Amino acid sequence: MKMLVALIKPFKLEDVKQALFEIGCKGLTVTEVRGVGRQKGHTELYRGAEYQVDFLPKMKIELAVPDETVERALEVVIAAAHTGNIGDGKIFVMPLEQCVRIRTGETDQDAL
Amino acid sequence: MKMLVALIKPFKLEDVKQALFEIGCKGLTVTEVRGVGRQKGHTELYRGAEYQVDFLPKMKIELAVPDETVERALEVVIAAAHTGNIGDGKIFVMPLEQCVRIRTGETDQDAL
Amino acid sequence: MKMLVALIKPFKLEDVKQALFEIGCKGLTVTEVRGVGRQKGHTELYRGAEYQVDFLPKMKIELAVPDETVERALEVVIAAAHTGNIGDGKIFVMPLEQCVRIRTGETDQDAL
Amino acid sequence: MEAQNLQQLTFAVDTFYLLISGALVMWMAAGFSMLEAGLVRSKNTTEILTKNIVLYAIACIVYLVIGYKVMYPDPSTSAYAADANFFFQMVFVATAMSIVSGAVAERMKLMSFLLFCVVLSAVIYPVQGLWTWGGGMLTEWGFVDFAGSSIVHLTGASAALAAVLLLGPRSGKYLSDGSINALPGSNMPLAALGTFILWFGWFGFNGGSQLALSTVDDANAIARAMVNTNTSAAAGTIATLLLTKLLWKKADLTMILNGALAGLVAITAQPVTPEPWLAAVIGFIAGLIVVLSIIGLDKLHIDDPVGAISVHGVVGIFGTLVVPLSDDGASFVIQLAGVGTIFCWVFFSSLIVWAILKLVLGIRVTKEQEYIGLDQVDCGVEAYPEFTSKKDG
Amino acid sequence: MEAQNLQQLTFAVDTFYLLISGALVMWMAAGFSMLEAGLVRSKNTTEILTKNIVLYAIACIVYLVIGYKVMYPDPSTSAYAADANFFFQMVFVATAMSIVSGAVAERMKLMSFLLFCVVLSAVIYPVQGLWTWGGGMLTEWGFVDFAGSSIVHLTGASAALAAVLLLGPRSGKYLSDGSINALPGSNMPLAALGTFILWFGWFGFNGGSQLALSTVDDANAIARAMVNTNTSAAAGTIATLLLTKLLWKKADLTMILNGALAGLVAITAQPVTPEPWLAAVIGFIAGLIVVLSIIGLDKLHIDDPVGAISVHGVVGIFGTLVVPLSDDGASFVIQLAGVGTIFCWVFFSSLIVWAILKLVLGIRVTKEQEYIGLDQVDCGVEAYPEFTSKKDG
Amino acid sequence: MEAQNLQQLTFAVDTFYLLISGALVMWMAAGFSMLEAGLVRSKNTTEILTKNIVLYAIACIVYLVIGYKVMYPDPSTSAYAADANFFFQMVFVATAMSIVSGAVAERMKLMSFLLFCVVLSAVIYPVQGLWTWGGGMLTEWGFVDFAGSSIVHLTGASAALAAVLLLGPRSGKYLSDGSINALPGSNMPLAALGTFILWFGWFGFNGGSQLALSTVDDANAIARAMVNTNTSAAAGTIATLLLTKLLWKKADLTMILNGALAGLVAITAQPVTPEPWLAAVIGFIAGLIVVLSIIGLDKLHIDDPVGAISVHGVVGIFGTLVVPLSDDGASFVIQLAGVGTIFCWVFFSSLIVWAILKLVLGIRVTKEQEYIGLDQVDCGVEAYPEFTSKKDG
Ligand SMILES: Nc1ncnc2c1ncn2[C@@H]1O[C@H](COP(=O)(O)OP(=O)(O)O)[C@@H](O)[C@H]1O
Ligand SMILES: Nc1ncnc2c1ncn2[C@@H]1O[C@H](COP(=O)(O)OP(=O)(O)O)[C@@H](O)[C@H]1O
Ligand SMILES: Nc1ncnc2c1ncn2[C@@H]1O[C@H](COP(=O)(O)OP(=O)(O)O)[C@@H](O)[C@H]1O
Repeated sequence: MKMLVALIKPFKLEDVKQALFEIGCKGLTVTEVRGVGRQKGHTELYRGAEYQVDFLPKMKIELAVPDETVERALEVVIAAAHTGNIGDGKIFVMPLEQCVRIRTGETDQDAL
Repeated sequence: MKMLVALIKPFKLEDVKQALFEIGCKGLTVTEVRGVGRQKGHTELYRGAEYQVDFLPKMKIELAVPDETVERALEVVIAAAHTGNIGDGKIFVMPLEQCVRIRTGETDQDAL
Repeated sequence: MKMLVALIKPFKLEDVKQALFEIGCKGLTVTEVRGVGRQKGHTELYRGAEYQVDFLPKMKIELAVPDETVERALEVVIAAAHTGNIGDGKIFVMPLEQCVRIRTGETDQDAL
Repeated sequence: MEAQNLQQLTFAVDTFYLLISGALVMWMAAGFSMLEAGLVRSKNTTEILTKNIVLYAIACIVYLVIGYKVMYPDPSTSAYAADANFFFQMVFVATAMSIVSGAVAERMKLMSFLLFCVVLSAVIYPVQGLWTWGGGMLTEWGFVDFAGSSIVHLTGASAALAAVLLLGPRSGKYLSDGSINALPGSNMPLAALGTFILWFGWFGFNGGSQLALSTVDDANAIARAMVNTNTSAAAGTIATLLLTKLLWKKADLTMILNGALAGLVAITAQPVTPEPWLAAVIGFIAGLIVVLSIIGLDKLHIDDPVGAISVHGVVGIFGTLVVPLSDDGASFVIQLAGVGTIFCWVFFSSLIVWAILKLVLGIRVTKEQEYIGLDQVDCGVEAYPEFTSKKDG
Repeated sequence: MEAQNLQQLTFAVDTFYLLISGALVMWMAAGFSMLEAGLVRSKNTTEILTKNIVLYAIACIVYLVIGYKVMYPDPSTSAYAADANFFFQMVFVATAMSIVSGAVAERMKLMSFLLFCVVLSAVIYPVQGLWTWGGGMLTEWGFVDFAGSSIVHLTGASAALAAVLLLGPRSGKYLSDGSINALPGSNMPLAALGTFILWFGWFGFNGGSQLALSTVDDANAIARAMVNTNTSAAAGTIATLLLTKLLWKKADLTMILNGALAGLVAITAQPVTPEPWLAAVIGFIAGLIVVLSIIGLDKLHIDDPVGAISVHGVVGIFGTLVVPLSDDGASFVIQLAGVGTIFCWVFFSSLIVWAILKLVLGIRVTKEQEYIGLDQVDCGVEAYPEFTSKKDG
Repeated sequence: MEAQNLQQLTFAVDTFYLLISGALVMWMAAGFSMLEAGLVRSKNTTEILTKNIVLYAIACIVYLVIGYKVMYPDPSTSAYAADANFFFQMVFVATAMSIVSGAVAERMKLMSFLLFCVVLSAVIYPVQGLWTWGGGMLTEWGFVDFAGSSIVHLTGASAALAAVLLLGPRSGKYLSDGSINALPGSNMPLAALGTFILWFGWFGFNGGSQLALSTVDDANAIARAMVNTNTSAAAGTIATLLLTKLLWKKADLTMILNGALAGLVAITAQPVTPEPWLAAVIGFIAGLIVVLSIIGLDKLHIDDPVGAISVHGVVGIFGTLVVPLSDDGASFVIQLAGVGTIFCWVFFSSLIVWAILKLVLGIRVTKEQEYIGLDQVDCGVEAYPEFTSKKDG
């Protein structure tokens, strides 16, 4: 199994979720995060003073998938989260050794 | 070492923390997240219009443990977070290669 | 590649970001979390009743780096986040198998 | 000497009464601001606050320079200070304009809105005000609108309706399958506070509209107006509570607040002649109407984030039409004619102004700006910069 | 002719004075709403706002239909408009009921609360009101309660106490080892705003209770009442500041707000006869009492999220008992008897009503509902839907 | 008999007028609280609320015990209740002190601030008040300050300036390279609400300062004062809107709120004699001045989180100096002399008091305390304990 961690533009969340559920994903977890990267922040004004906003709001999606689904999941996330602008985000794939479902005690694939 | 990532019902946080400290864990990190999975969201009403709440509030616990404690930790988290209802959550186990304690520079086991 | 996960004192965020960008990191992701560990919480008073604050605010930095940068990144994070007090935080290093940049489809090193 | 002192004191008391009433109506501007700030999403909160304070300012200045003269070509007030009369009349314009700002919230360009505000205060409102309160044709017909269910509230709502029709709904409000999506307001305590402010201020709105205090009859009329105002609002509140409980098994606070306001609007056309029990009945029905109207307009995909068109328009009409129930001087037909006349004038003249603004400047922000929120687009100041948002990402 | 005009003007002035005072007391409903909305957790905020606006509405309607007739079987007011008298009396009932809503916050079923509100406004409050202000037995004894330290405030607090005893504490408030756990209020600016509103409205509450303005003596009495009201509140504020600093080295804002209110409640029984310095002393002691009372009730595991029982009950008693210090017409024994009588009537009649409600409908939400919060359970509307919560998960 | 009744009624009416006006000014304390609570960061919100309610309490008590006697050694008021006069004068002191609290926000020690408040209310304010309103030297010179552009507002601002100079800016406000960093206020609806409250309360502030209502002339003067007050505020609002749009292409709400207040402050020195159009011009210019002043002070690294020094000080001076434009009884030179005298007295006496406080107790919290926020340090109560913070970590 793998853990996919995707950082996307917040307003794409709904699309990405939709797309993942269509290919059979059954669950995922979302966190509001702030990111800094190639997409530059902007300056804002408050009472005449400028201030720099470096960190931009992003959504982090964490998604555990069986190995065979990884490729497919990457594809649909890329498709759904893509706008073509800088700051579209990244997907990280990390190894996932074990998974347990708390309610049933099922493990691994069955637990997803 | 492993990194345990548990997604649980928010009101179980205190119990899980308690349980983990009883078996000798010394630290953990908690994030508020929103999850979607087999537990269905619900519809809410606002001024007569329905709206769908898909994402449910969950707590994410991140816990770095030495290899020998993984089993025990899984057990107590399952026991403490269990309510028997859908949406009780999952625990993911991921490999953790290295750990450093910022204050002392200690590494690995000692740093936990 | 590795995924570095650092838990630091919130007010050190700016310094750590600065330090990482100086050694060539191009992006990172930040989440507000609450941590419990060796640093003890404190009791607060509200209308004469005490209550225990166990969870302390921390910042979690997630940073994907190529293998050769790991050492250097650890060093500068430690240097920048260090105050010498308990609760300075930890850095976890986890394996990162793959990385994709959503906008361009670039992968791995190029995607960071 | 005595007699003269008494006359002076009478003059002073009537002036003071009007000034206090006017100050209470000014305070309603705060009520609209808080109500609307509570019922929009947080990303549009600074903008709606800006809109509300600036519209009040514009209404005051424009009415001073132009509107007052249009509405009262010959204001002969020897019984109290002329300035007090102006003051009391002026704050009513702002109320009418405040109604518009809620209905067009979360998608209209700030500057276009403010330009409309100039026209409404200078021309649209005063012209129809002249017809009744200025002693014009509606007064001659025998049209009765004591404190402005139509002249103020329906006017505001008609201008709002014209705007909403040209503006369209907020994106995301009506889904492609025609279903209605809720976009919940961000701050309920503010919405409740706004309603309480309006309720309180309404004692000046209706109580002050007697325009004189110094005789037993006047004093009794004012006291009755205040009791009825309060009673109607209370009944509207209870009606909405019961209806939302019945419909949805929940006490929907936002509807209940609209119910209280509906009670206030409905009794405004004639708060003096009804017995309190009749005021309660009128308020109760107003509370029922407002819920059904809000649901109905939503079905028609007329998007009004705060319910202003229902509260001030639909209920304003209702309130004007029931005047003959207690006031022998009024007739249903004339009331209907008055309502129709005011609606037509305000709606169509507003439609033209909005249309011109749409052509020349545009009245709606872009889709992306709407997504980001008007606070960043028009004000550059976030309403709650330190609080993390759960919604919209 | 002159004489008649003067009489008319006097009538008008007294009427206006009562109406303005009444409007200020109505505005206190907003104060209670904001105070309570600030001191509960965010998951119960919409519900407490709903409760507050609806209880005001119910109190108005029920008092109109029943309560007023019970309390004043024969209201002969020829000196000012009868409606003004009713208006002023009516808003007092709502105040009494607002006190209850704070004490039972975060765990009571909305509909049971509202049903109790009907009974209190129809019977419980008016019956004891009749005894004093209606010219009944307490007046005959010589009991003095100028503006209602006991008649309004102790009444509210006694009904609240009965409710809290049957209801039990919020879950999580008292831990299994008997220790007290704080459940901090979610919005301090609202709590402060509520207190300021109450302070401001209290000028109508105490100032209006003279019931007539038009002579030099009346005017002097009202002016003194307002100075003393303000002074006592100020002294209560300072007392709490000093005491909390002493006890905990912190200036606990929530206590300071309670201290200001304690000063207001304490002086309400007799704001006219004390010299301002005595008002300051009374307010100061009230501020000390309220802190100790809140701590004490907490030790007894009587859970009152906003401190209503201490502020309005304990301090209400104190205020009533110190009347003889400045008012020669009052005696300590009679005051004590009056307080006892009112408390017994309200407490036991309320206890019975609450007990019946508990049997028939239940008065407390389930544990799970309490965890989720009353906003979802009873209202279906979140107070701050866009803000992430740190607490309770 | 008739004559005597008329006299009594006149006394009563004038008393009531002063009391209502005073109550409205008291309500301004809530306005300052909300404005300041909205413009500071959330970690300092509870503390600023605490400061505001306690400073009001202290000002009341200290002025009662000492200040009033200093300022009016011989208050002979037979035309209305003596207590009403005291009440109206008292609330003005609190206003002056409220101005200080905003300017020193987010870094000053609570207890040092409150000790200063004692001295200002007992000595600094009353001494200069005596010079003009108490019938002292400035009155003899012919200095005109109707409702206190200088006596109240400049006084508050001068004391604030002295404090800010000794205190230094908030850490993080000015960066090492000299550039200015914004520290945005946390809650815009509160800031807007506070401004509306102040605007509303100002009708009591300026309207009440005529001190008598009961003749035609008085009534006319009051009505004019209220119209001008409103007009000037409206013009200030519009001026700031236009200027911020021009400078930054955004409608900066916080500046617009300051603009409204600038309009109010500017007209306060003489709201009776100008024609409304002149009031509009004065307000408009005040709105421009306040923006430039805020930017200018920021360039000088004088850190004033809410703009109090600009709004009340710079604009207070402007308002005092333009009195001769409409008031033939005033001369520019005397106005200048009056302003200078008041500024010097208040600034230097305050500087000495702050310096002593700095030596003895310290006036500034430590850097770490500032980072954590004054709420934890001085109050132990978080303002919004359930909401996650995005900023400052
Ligand atoms: N090395 C990294 N480690 C962790 N997160 C990163 C890293 N680089 C970028 N991110 C995250 O991805 C987001 C988008 O990256 P950015 O470089 O701005 O644009 P793009 O996605 O077009 O490359 C950032 O806001 C940040 O949250
Ligand atoms: N594949 C997944 N990847 C990441 N998180 C998941 C995944 N599946 C479920 N979750 C998380 O676990 C929570 C509970 O899962 P859910 O399927 O609703 O119930 P259950 O725990 O009973 O299986 C979800 O709300 C989500 O946060
Ligand atoms: N075993 C662990 N797993 C995950 N996070 C941890 C663990 N131990 C500590 N942390 C995180 O690191 C933070 C600091 O740890 P703590 O033990 O308090 O101090 P120190 O960094 O000085 O060792 C904690 O607040 C928590 O967020």
